[in-house]
Amino acid sequence: MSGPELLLWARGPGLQFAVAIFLFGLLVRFVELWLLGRKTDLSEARAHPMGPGLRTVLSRSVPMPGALKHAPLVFLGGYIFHFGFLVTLLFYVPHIHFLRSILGFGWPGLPPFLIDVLGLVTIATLIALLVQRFTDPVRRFLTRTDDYVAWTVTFLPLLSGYAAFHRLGTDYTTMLALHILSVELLLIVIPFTKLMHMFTFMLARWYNGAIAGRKGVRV
Amino acid sequence: MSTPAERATNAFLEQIDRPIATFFESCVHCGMCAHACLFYTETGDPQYTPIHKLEPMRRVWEREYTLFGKVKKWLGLSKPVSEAELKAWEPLVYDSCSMCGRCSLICPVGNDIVYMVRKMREGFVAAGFAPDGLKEAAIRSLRIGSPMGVTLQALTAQIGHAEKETGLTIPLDQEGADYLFLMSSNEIMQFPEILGAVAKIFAKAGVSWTLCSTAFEATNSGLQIGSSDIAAELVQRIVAGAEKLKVKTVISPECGHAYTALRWEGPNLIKRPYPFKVLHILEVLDDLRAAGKLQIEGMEETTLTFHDPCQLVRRGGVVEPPRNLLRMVASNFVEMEDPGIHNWCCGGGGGVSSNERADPLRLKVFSRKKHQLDKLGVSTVVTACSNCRNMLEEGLEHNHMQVNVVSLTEMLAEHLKA
Amino acid sequence: MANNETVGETLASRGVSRRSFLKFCATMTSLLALPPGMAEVMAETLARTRRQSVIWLSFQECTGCTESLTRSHSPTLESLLFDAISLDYHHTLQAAAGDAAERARTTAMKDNAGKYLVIVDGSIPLKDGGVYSTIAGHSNLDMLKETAAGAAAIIAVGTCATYGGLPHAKPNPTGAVAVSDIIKDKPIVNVPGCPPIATVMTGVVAHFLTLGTLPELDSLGRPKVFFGDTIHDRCYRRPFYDQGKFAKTFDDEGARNGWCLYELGCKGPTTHNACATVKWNGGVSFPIESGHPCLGCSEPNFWDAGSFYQALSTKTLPLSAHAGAALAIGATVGAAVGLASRAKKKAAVGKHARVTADELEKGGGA
Amino acid sequence: MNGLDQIGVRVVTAPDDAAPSYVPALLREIEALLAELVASGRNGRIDLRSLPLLPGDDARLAALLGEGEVDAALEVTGGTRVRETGVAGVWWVTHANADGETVAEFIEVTLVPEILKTHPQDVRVGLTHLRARLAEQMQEGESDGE
Repeated sequence: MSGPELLLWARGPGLQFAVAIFLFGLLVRFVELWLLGRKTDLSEARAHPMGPGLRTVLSRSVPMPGALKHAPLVFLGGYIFHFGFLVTLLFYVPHIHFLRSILGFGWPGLPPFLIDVLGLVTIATLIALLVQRFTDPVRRFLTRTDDYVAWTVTFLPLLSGYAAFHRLGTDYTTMLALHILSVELLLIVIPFTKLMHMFTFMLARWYNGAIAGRKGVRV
Repeated sequence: MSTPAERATNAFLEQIDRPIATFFESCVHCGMCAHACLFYTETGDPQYTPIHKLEPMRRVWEREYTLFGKVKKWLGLSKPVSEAELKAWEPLVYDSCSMCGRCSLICPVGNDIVYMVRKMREGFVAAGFAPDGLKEAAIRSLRIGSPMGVTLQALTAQIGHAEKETGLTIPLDQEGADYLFLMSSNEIMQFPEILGAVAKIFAKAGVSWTLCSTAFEATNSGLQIGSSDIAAELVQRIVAGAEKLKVKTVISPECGHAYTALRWEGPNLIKRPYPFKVLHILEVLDDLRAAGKLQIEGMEETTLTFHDPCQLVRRGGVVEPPRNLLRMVASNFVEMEDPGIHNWCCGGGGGVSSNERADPLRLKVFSRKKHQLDKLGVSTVVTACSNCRNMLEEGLEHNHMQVNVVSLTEMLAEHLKA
Repeated sequence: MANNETVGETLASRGVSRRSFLKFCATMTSLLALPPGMAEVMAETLARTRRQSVIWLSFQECTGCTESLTRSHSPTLESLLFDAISLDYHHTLQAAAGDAAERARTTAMKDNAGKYLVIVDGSIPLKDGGVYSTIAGHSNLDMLKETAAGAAAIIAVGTCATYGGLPHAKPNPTGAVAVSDIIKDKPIVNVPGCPPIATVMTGVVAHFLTLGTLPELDSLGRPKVFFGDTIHDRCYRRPFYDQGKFAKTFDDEGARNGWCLYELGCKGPTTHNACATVKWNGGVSFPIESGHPCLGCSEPNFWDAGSFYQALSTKTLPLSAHAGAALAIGATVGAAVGLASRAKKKAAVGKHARVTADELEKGGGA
Repeated sequence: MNGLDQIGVRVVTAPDDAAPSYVPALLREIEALLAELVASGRNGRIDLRSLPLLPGDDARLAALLGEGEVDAALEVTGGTRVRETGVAGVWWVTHANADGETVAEFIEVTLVPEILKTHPQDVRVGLTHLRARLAEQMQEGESDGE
């Protein structure tokens, strides 16, 4: 398959397939999770759990005191990576067009050189985090195949995007096609790996904040 | 029910709920929880990473409650939880977790890890994989009424001592009293002065209170070993006593897990709300202070700090009362590093103190507390949990440190205006 | 046919000076990115070569490619090329008609067996035995196969001959295919474009005539010298892309300022062609310079690559039907698993064995 | 419509200070070619079209090289202009098509640009023409004398 054909497939049937698998998996996971149910807490609450729950959804983005000191790379690396990934994903003009064509609305983008710098920083951070998975005792101990799969499918869009941006590797058309395909791979893999955290983290934080909040503890 | 592994799996299946599934689904193996855990920070051993302690239950969740786990099971790609695995994990679940809940605070995706540890112990105890010390404590609680085997006779003897010392009458089984005061067997056996202290304070404040002959033990071995069956039976005894005496409020004493058991788990264990309130003794004292009914004279002038019992602050929400009370009675109160809900555990919570096998590890990880106290250089540490008190004393002695451990209630009683 | 005459002789007899010749070759070195010092050598070689026999086959096409080549502002240097070749068959241009025309082709094939050049424009319909396009009773397929057999090389000009082009677009009613889909045993140069740039076509022929070889080709058989860069790489509006300045509509501030047309669907980034450097109409302009996004006409399947006016990064097919189905199936499967889990949980609660003091005393597995 | 100014189009060209000028490097190359010409008599040629020159670069280069003694205008299928620059031996050759559009532009480092010379082939053609003309004249002369 030539570059243009690959690109066409990636933008058409490939995308249809990936989005379908992604949504299917997402719904399966959410519905199966939701139906597990939860018992009502009969103890007398100090505060309504809703407020603290919502608060924790946001406040958990700030590390607990001392955490930065104990594991700087995990925290800083985590911040930089998530920030870089989201900004390059959401504020690069071609991406906005992609999202607009699906969502029906768009927003202003950032100048490409900023995206370029951020992309490179994000790639470097992701590599640092991988190295840490190999070298740090705790990370190495916890790492399973799932983590490498998740790392790889997250890294590929960044790498191929960067290569396409700079016209590196193979020709641009093929690289763009590979970039879109790598995003499709990411979409397909998300529901079946720890990458689900990108959706469930809000629920997890809410539960944590709500469970503590009804006891009057702000976590 | 047949094999231990099947019993454990069945219990996990009973326990896993939507929050647990959400937590497992959200974990990214970042390992941050290790850095919040005393047992990791003080040993550097990665097996003590909190989320790792939950692996058997996570596997049951994936295998039994998710589509993809089911597919893997069907393809023969996953194995059920084995007896060997339970045996291997038992020390991780019981010896190296004091259920302090610090990990639940650090987790960036918001997993309430200690919530899961509590539920996971249900499976281990169902399978019989629990430390002997905890089993024995639970058996004594069920059969004798107290984990340390304290009987009513022992209590009445202490009542006698306290009455003689204070010259006050200590009410027992007084129907219609406002408050029912509970004690931990640890207090009855090792720190009986607390009873006199409470009597003095309540007498001064004009509080109507009583002890109960059928419900004096506040501690809950069922919670520590992780069995809701046992915990419910123990809570039910207190509820029955409180309902018999028609009290308005039950007071949980200076004990961490007793408060969690009674205040937060109790209604869920007996599956109905209480007809009375539950307060921690510090909350009662702080209310008296606010109402001006706690008159103090003479301040404690030595530099002192407060050790926050995990179950009171992080797991219980009693953060400000001890500080309000301390400021009232001590002129040189300094906060420890990471105070309040971020405190570090004494190392003996969650049943670790009743588990002899865990003693060396517990004393090793005391290095965190030692470090905190060394940094402050105080000669007195105040706390509000008799188990913490025991653990602090043991740890300090082990490290040859000259620091006094004092109960906050007792300290207040000492400075009560005559 | 004066095929024994050299190019030099032909030109001289037509009053074309050798200076013109040298100038043509100098221009070609520049165009083909050959070492500039080669111009004199090329001119000498070309002058001594015999005129190249060329057979031009037009199949399913619109004659736009021929128009592009012949309707340039004359006299041009390109027209010199026609003096340097012997165009033995081109049914649009030749004077002969009917059997005479076809005879010209077969004669040229016989006289120059193994040496003649075949230029093809238009795609070849394969459906229903190729009945959708025939010349003198021969299907395009047969004529191509027959003519190609003795050719030295084939130059496919235009997107139809190179990739199937417009006839190949969905649903491709005639089963149109490219030359390279049929001919596998001859060197083929693809010069795509709808139409291709005249200079590019002449450049390829000049390369063959003067150097006796075909230019270096990319993976799609296109001469790298013209198709090595994308329109975007060489676009004078590229700095606006880099600065993030885009025209959003055809009549907004950005459009008037000549900003990047990416958001208006410009296919420049994925289109390999020389428009931005060689330009059109004697170097006057090219689409982007005139304010219109590149359609990507020199790339395969450009007709089917989504809207011309939708940005390159967007989807080309609707997603909602698939998404809806996926959500519905996902919800059903999720509900099935969830309900099974609930039942399993209920069963587990039912099987619950109470933990008692006696039970603990027995010791279990510890 | 009176003129282009009535069309609401305002063209802004890209800023040209984005990259450094190519001129200094080009001058170095010319210097090397000139040294080669002096040393071995070998000719050199640079295709200006193949270089990523910035707007204004050619003017800068022209200013730096200066104007020389020769400025020849040729009519060769469109105009061709051959100028010697202020640096002797460095020539600026511009080829235009019949419409006056520049189609190729070279810097030639040589004693005489090849295109100025007359090709022997053309000389032969010229000779043939001359003789034909002479023959015509003779014929005319003879007929006049009769």
